[in-house]
Amino acid sequence: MAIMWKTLKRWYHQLGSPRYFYRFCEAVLPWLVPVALAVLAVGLVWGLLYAPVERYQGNSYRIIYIHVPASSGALMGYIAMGVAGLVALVWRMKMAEVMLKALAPFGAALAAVSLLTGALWGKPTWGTYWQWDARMTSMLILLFLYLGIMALQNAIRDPRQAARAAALLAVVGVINVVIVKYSVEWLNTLHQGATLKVVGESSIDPSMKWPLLISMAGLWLLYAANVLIRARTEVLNRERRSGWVRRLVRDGEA
Amino acid sequence: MSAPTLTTVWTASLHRELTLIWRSPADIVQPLFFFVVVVTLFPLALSPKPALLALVAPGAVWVAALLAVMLSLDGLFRRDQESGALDLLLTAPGVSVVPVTAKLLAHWLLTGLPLALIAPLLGYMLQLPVAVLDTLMVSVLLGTPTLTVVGAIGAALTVGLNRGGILLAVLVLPLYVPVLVFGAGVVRTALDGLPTGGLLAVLGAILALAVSLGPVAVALGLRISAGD
Amino acid sequence: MDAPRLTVRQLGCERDHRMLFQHLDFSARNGEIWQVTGANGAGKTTLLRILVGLHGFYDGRVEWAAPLSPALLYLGHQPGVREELTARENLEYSRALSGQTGDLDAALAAVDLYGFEDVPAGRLSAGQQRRIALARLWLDGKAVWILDEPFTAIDQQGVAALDQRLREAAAQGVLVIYTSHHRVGDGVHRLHLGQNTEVTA
Amino acid sequence: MFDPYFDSVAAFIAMGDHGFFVWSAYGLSALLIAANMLLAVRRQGRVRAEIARQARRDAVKVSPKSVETNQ
Repeated sequence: MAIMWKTLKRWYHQLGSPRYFYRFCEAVLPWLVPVALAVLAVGLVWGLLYAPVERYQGNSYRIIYIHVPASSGALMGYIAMGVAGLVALVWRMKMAEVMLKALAPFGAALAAVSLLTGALWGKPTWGTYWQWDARMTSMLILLFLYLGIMALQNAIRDPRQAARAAALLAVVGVINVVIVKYSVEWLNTLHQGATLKVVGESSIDPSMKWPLLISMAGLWLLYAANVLIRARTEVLNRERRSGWVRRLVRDGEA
Repeated sequence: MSAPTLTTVWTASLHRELTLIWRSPADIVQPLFFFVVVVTLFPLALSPKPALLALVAPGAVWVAALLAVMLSLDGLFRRDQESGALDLLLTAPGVSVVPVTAKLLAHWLLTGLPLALIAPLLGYMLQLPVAVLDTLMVSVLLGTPTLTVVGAIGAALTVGLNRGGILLAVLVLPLYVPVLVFGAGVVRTALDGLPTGGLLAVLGAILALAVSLGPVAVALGLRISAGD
Repeated sequence: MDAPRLTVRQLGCERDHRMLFQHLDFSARNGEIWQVTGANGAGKTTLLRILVGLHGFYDGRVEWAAPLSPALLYLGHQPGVREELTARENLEYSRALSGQTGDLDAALAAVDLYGFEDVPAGRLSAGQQRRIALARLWLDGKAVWILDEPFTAIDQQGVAALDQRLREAAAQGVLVIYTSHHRVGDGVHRLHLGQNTEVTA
Repeated sequence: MFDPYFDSVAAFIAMGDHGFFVWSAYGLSALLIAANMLLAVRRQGRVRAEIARQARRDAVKVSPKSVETNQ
């Protein structure tokens, strides 16, 4: 236990240092991107080609293998932003600010993917591309929240001030996401009959579950890679005056 | 070395904020006017048929109230920031939450509260049955403080930026979703003749959450905007 | 010699990828007057904002020997005066907020605003508006004065009165740090921000 | 389980009747995700080039490093 705690603490401090973080990215990224793509490919090929068909929805259910990973990724990304925001506000940790900024664009893209695939799945299933059901509505609000954070970051010139402003908004946003979810669920129980329930993820057949889990892991790994690429860029941008970045540039590595 | 007592700061701040708003009556009248005009647009755009109007009335009144509050917040901290009074507030001894809360309360008293008071009149004009007008007023009364506090977080974060207005809307409107859903939902529930107590309690709970945590977030947002 | 009230070590500040100043070292004691000079854009205002805790993005250390906020009288680049309020109301609010004590009317009279107490600040001139903010210097209870361009827009008579007030306060043990090209007396410490940052005792 | 579900490539493409929905869902997703990855990489290149340019500029002009402190 004690050793584990110590290791964790060392990691925290080392990754908190921009220079160490940069080296960490350099070491991890060359294999993280291919691994993420390979895992994603295995999951998708399995799901699209090998998994059996769903009894009621036919083959259109195969959209699940990108829709569910994207939805969960978008949600987890936002929650991660809230956590990073809290760390940035309370401990003024620079790397938390960097992570917060790096998490936003891909999360927003995943929210958009979730909405698009949800709509394309909805047409054959519900007979309409768009319906104000609880999940789709929540995802739309989540996309708005992502866009709000990115807009705020772009509007403030000083990168650290921008990051701290976004941090506060992200923390408020996470609290809001929880309430939004309950409010739109309530909205649906009241005034529309229960909408056609899409495959419940928990009661899914193992032959469909495994490819789903694998493609989810793949997409999340890809998210991680994207965040590391963006964070690495942001570290360079912020630390451009420091000696190690200058040496890096001079030696032609960067 | 002197630190003021909380009561001194609270009283002086509240007095100052009320005086400030009172001296620029446009800040009180314009949100109200906006509220009335937007609600008037609905019968003109949809149709003056009473049955249809009564159906959309809860949503129309609520959306209009929400926009009125949001627009009124854009200038909440601007003049204090430009005049340097905000720096005074942030460097003062003691917690800046106290004067910030006074500011929010004063703003709500002179903009949110009047909106709630004329909401029944507008509901009546949109053909809402008289029996649900009290529910409409209570829902707006419980909802507008939350809108003020949450919107003020956005106003605090955008105070130094010259393109405040539209950015504020982009930041704040998604955060307004729960209040809108439950606020308009209460009125529709009342229209259906169902009990509204539980939903009003939910609105109250959201209000309690916003009022207890919101001012801290607003004060923090102001510090961040100042450059800390 | 008593311990310094303010110690600044290796202070540096960067804005838009440009160093405003760096490697700034000095320490200031009670009863001293510090004049901060430098060209426009040299970072004078930013330095004062760092000292009072409004600007948090800097390198190095800023240490106050005693808690700053109860002792601080800060006058920012903008006077902090709302035009809708009268001179008296403005001063009353800042007195309550900062926890100062003292007679409002006497303070207003000291900055030559006697007879203007109940006029909305918006109807006063820029110099008079600045005087409303300066009136806080004639209230009591603050041991650290940090003033951003206090002499701006003040007429000759006012400059003399302010000059005397700063020296009086320093004699009573107040630490005064201000930005201006106006020099108060001979015993003033000088901090010059620019290509060559210079500290002269 | 490890036999392909579809009998032929044509059946795979057709996805029952739902080929349009399935393949446009995957196509759009791939587009969005790939574009985002690319933007991230390109931004990195831009920042690096900018820093390198700045370094060249700084190398040309003499950097004002001298700081005099006479206390």
